[in-house]
Amino acid sequence: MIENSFNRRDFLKVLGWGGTAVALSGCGNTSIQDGVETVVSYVEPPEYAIPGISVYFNSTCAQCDAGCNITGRLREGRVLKLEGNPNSVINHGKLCGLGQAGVQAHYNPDRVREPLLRNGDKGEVIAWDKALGLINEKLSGVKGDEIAFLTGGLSGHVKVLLNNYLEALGSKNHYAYEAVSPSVVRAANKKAYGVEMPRLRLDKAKVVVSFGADFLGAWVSPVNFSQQYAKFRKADENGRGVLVQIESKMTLTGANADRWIVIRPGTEGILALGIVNALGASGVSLPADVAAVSKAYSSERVSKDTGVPAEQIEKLAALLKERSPSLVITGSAAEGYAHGSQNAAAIALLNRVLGNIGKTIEAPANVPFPQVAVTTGNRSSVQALNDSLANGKIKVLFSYGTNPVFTAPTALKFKENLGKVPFKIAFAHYLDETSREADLVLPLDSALEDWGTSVPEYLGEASQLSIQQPLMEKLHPNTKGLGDILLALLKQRREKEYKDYEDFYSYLRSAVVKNKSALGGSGEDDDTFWTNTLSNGIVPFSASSNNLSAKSSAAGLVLPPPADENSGYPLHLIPSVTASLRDGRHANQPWLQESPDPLTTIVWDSWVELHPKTAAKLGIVEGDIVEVTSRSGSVKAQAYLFPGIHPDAVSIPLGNGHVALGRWAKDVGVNAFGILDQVVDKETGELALNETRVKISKTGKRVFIVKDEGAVGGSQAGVKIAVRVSTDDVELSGEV
Amino acid sequence: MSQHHILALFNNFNEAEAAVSELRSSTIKGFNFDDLTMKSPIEHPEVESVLGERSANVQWFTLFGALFGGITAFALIAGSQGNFFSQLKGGKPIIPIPPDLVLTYEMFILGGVYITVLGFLVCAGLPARRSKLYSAKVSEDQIGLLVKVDQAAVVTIKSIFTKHQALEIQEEAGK
Amino acid sequence: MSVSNMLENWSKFRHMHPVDDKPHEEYKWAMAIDLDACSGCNACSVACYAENNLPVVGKQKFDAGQQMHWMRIERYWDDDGREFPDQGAQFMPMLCQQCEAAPCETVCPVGATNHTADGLNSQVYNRCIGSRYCSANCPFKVRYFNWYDYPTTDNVWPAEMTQQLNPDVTVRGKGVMEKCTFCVQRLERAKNNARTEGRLVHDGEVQTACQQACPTSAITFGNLVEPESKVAKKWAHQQVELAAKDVQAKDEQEGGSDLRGYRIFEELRAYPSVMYLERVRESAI
Amino acid sequence: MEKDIRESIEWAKINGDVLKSLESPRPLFWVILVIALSMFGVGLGCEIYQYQIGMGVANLNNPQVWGLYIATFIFWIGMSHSGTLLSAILHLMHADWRKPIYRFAEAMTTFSLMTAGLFVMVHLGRLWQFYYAIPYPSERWVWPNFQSPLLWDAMAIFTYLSSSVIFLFIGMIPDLAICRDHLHPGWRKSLYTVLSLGWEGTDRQWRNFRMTYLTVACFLIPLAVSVHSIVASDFAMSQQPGWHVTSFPPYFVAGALYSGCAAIITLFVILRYVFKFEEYMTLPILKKIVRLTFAIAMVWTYLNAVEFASVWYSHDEASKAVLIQKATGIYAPFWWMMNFCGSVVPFVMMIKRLQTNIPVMFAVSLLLNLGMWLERWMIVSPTFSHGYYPYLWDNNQWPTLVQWGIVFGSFGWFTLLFMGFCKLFPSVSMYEVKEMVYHRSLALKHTERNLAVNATELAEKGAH
Repeated sequence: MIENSFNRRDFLKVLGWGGTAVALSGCGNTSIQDGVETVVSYVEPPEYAIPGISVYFNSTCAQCDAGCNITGRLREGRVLKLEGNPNSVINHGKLCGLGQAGVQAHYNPDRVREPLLRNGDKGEVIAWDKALGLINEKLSGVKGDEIAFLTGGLSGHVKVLLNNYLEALGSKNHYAYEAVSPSVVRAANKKAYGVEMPRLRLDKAKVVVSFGADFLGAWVSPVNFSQQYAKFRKADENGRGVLVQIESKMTLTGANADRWIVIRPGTEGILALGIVNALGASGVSLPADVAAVSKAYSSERVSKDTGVPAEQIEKLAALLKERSPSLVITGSAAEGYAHGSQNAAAIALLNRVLGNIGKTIEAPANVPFPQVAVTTGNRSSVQALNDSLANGKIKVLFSYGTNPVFTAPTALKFKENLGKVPFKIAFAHYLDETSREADLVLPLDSALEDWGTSVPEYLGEASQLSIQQPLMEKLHPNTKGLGDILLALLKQRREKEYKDYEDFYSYLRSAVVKNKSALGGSGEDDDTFWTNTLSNGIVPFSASSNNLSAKSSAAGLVLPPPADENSGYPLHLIPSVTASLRDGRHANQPWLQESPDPLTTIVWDSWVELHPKTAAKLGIVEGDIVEVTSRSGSVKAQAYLFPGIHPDAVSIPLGNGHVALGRWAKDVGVNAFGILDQVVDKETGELALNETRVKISKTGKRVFIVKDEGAVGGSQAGVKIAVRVSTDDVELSGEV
Repeated sequence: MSQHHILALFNNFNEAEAAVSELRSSTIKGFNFDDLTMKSPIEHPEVESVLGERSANVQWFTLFGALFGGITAFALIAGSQGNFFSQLKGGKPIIPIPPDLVLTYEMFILGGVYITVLGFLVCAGLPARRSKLYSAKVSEDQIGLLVKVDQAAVVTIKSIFTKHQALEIQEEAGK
Repeated sequence: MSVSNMLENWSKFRHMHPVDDKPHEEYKWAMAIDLDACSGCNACSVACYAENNLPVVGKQKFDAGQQMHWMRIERYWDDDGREFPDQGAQFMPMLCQQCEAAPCETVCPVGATNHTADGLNSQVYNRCIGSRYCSANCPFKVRYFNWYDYPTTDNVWPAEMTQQLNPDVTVRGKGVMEKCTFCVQRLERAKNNARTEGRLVHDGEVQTACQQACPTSAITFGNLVEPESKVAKKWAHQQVELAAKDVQAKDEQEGGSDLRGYRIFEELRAYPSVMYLERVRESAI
Repeated sequence: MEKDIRESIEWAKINGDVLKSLESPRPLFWVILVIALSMFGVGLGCEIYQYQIGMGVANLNNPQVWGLYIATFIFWIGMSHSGTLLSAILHLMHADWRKPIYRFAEAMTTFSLMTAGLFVMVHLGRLWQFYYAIPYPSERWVWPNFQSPLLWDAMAIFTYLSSSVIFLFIGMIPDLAICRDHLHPGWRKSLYTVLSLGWEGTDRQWRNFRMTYLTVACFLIPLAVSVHSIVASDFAMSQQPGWHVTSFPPYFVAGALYSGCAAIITLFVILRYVFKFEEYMTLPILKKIVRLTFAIAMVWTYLNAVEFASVWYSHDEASKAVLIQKATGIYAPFWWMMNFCGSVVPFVMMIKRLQTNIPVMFAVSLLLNLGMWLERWMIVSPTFSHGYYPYLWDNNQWPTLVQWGIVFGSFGWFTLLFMGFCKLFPSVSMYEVKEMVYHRSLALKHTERNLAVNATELAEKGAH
């Protein structure tokens, strides 16, 4: 390696440790054999593989951005079940339903198995070398800024290779797109606390006030938060924590709140300032700038605007004053408006006033290696990309891990614009709506067959590099890991820098091993360190946590008055992100389709949530097929009368309504993304998910809703089944 | 001395009865009253008064059958339960009395019925080979009297029958 | 010979489980589910599908009420006609309660469902003839019948999906009854390991799939016979007695108890092995 | 009042008439046979389909794990009780009017039991493993669960079926002999020759015959009662609301006799016409059955009321809820229909003129049985749809055509067996009709003589 002509910095960049002090160790030469060992092969069974006895391998869950560490249970070389990795600081051995379903992503019969080249409407199987050659060929003579890469949130060494490849192509167009990411909140947090996602200490808080953050369901890192929640609920020295959820449509978290406060859509910020004001009135000292803003928000006015009773506000303020520390969380419900940033800012003020910053809002551990750190996806990126597509700037488009044709609002005409790109390459697990449009589809290994590293998007107790390793042999011989593909593509460009790495595995190994001293492996020899790394599945970074700045300021905070009643489109559409389906990429995993939605118990379909009052007004009963029409389109779905929603709002879950993807997803339900209006948050330019206004009309059809709950719905009919007790009537102390 | 079978058919029960009672009262050499069999299309309980008590022992079979059925039932059921530990039922002992009694009861009846019927076949001598002399008339509306007598008595018997308006007399020489 | 055996051990055979003395020797598996911790996220249910080879029946059969979720999360609203559910919903993870005096056991004509020595309500698939009497007599309706032959039904376990099936658990065919087993395959494995090491399974050594997945650790599972086990402590602290002769003593005292532990349908005296802890709601807000 | 039967009937004629029924019934017989056959075909088809695909095609589900199969099973069991009633109970009570009609009643017992047996099979999820329910010794010491009411059922039905078959056969031996003696040679004759076991009507045979018949009759009565009590305990022994009722066994027995008698009326009418039995199945006899039926109807009505009352005044909320559900829920139409057919319709039988009006009684008997079938359904299904556990309350489960098809087919199967029997064996007991005629004529002579004597005495008095 010494004779490598390119200098050390480049070398670090190649391996992904660029930008920081790294102590490189001498490079032990690598062999694929090491790699194969961790895959149970039965030609020569390794001694640990005893038929009938399970073996466990650690890896990383790829089902959502939380990146929980998982342990796969193997028998006879087949991965059977995913459990949480007990040593993980993220999920401490726990795993959510979505994560459990990872095996179904792996064994899914609808995966792409061969490289496919478009020929008319059909995809023709071609060989890998041909495919890669074709890419090279298509790229020749294309200017760098005519090449774009569309991905989801990305981190770890795949991201490193990707960026290096882009650089090799001389392109800066990396668009990271996540349809339901909390991007506005991140921006607001950055402003308020100096970090995009501070570490939230629910376990420390006595009161948690969440403005529509579904942290138990689908928000940021649910499993981690759920565990904190359990601690928070325990009647320990802090006493049993109190959860107040403020939102217009009940989320799973809302369903678990001690007090669920329904609020007029979009007025979260106003309520926040109202509470600030009430706090001030109750004797909490307010900083001048805050007081200046909040004084205008008397409980009466706020109650008028938000529809939250004044005494409720007083009560909440009293509780917050009395029980400290508390924690106020801004969630998707609050951010999803044209004034989402202001909402978030106003809510952030509460934490400042209550002095939670530093107590329950802590600095997250930081990632010493920016190259591998997370590139979070957002919604504005796809708009940006869409613009350049629209005016034909892009000649070659790579897409991976995201499905804009499905998730982008139809208003964007993304699909049409995509058509303008001469050559589109999709790295795909399934033929989803986007990869169907591609000219070249490259089949990827499943997350349980592939090598990789990643950095969790939400860093709790510590920052770490999560190792993703194959849990079993490939199911399909002709799929490849994204890393391998990128490596191959890079070799087309930068032969000499990458020639030492026969494949992504060897690349990864040397990358990790070479940096072992910085990764806490100094002293160990390469093989030991690497083996330990693989068996742990986690490489903790030496955690130097970056510090918070409590600089959230009320200066220039203006909140618009509540949205006026729009006669043409009287109702707010609140697309709900469910814990299992999220943005719909996992819709083809039958366990997720068949596990009932926690709040409605509906399966295998989409539905329109209506408050019984609203339904009565419109003469709608459960099971009516209703047409929900926005300015941008309309969908037809079954109506479900749902008490946990504001009467001025309707809600449709996201994730279903695929026209492709696979046998279990195709033609199930409707796609609510489609009818979203292209309204963006003024500050960040993020699509405002809750800004769409709709009207509802009956189609006259009616169906039996397929759901788990029985004829009497959510009633216990006077039978003592699930019992609830008030804190007054129960002795929690001393519980084991 | 060779035996003769004689079957006389009578129009109605009264004539037959009269014939029987005469046969009984008069002592005829070479004729044993027990060799007289009456064949009738329906059952005549009154016949006993003239034929005298003749045995019918079905009821003993019945008694035995019922008891046998019941006892075996309980022994088998409770016994098998005792030998089948895995069949522990929460909230119940391994040998629960009431259910076993129900089955015992059923088997009691089952045994009773079966053995009774067996008894019937034994006592009534069924299935039987068809006897020498038989007339389909018997299963219609006539009463038949079948006697087994010595050569010597044949004439007397016949005369008695004819005296009582026997419609038809069949005779068959046996050995 | 069976009869002599019967007469010799008569008293043993008349022993009434569980109300007579010492119903369990080494193990009594039991559960405690904290409804205040349960967030209704469904992770347990999916974990159960993964662990126990439960078939995904699809929309049409789900509509027909033929779904097979051994662990189902029920969602209840307040019945008092309030406009908004301002104290949230109530979630109830419902699984086979492994009753000590199970109504299902006595009625099975072929003895396919029995009571095991460690207090499980076992279901012998091979023995089941599908009379469905057990389900008919189950107060909780937590028994699930194979109305179709799922292994051969389209899109239940197509192609590679079969490789995910857990080899420790039978794949049930047409016409047999099935239900939650407390992950008996895991229990057996743990017991065997312990036996080879000449000890008892110690607390926490074995987890049920649902318990293992539960992100809020709402499910506690363990051996009730061992007084130091977490589950035994919980039961003890909540003063819930497994085979309470008539009703739980703590419910007798006037004013009721201020403890959270309860069992569903206590009055039917099936003695469930699953204790629930009431969901708590803050009165100050 | 006219006579149950003409004493002056020639015995030979009795033989003749009945034997004719074996050879030349009215053409309607064949029509019925064909219809029955096709009905059975339908049922068979449905069963084969269900066997292949699984019970799911019957649209049973959780909680509705039992459906029409069990309901119809009880119905057929109930139907069987009439035979015993007529042949055993009335026999012990020396009600000789039963003689012309008890034979087909017994046949009905046998065949409806066979039909009921079918439903046990049809209901099983793994029909091919049904033999697990039979207590046969195996090297693994595996036995069925003797605690299960279903097993008691199996046992009771087996006992009942075999006993009634035997009873039917024994009672038929003299008649078989008649057939043997009076039919033209052919397969039938040889069949009867075998079956009649060489019966010749000797005094010895008759003596034991009487004893046996009497004893078996005595056994059959408690047996019949126990059988339906056990069927009742399938429900009463369970824990489910609406089933756990103490008064179920008598209630079921009454219901059983009720539907049985109704069925007898139906078949009485049919046989009377099809086999030209006007001479023997006379209107006065019909009148007697009708009155008997009415009495039983009232008993059933009473027990029905008792059940409702005991549920209503108990504090078992769950059972109460089920009862209310029955009267108001989706099953309400059927439930009210059942009460109407079971308790109101029978009052038609109080009207003297109509008691012997064949079309009316035919219709009534059909209605009664409809009511009784509904009763069974209303016992089974509502409890499932409204059990203890509210989350599992289910109101849109409905039997599919497969279920209905099999129920429908069972009637075909029964008719097939029954009509077949009547064509093959004397469905009127010849020897007993003879006895009836004989004893009645004796009685008649006796009374006439007395009258004569009195007359002369009076005359003498007058002379003085």
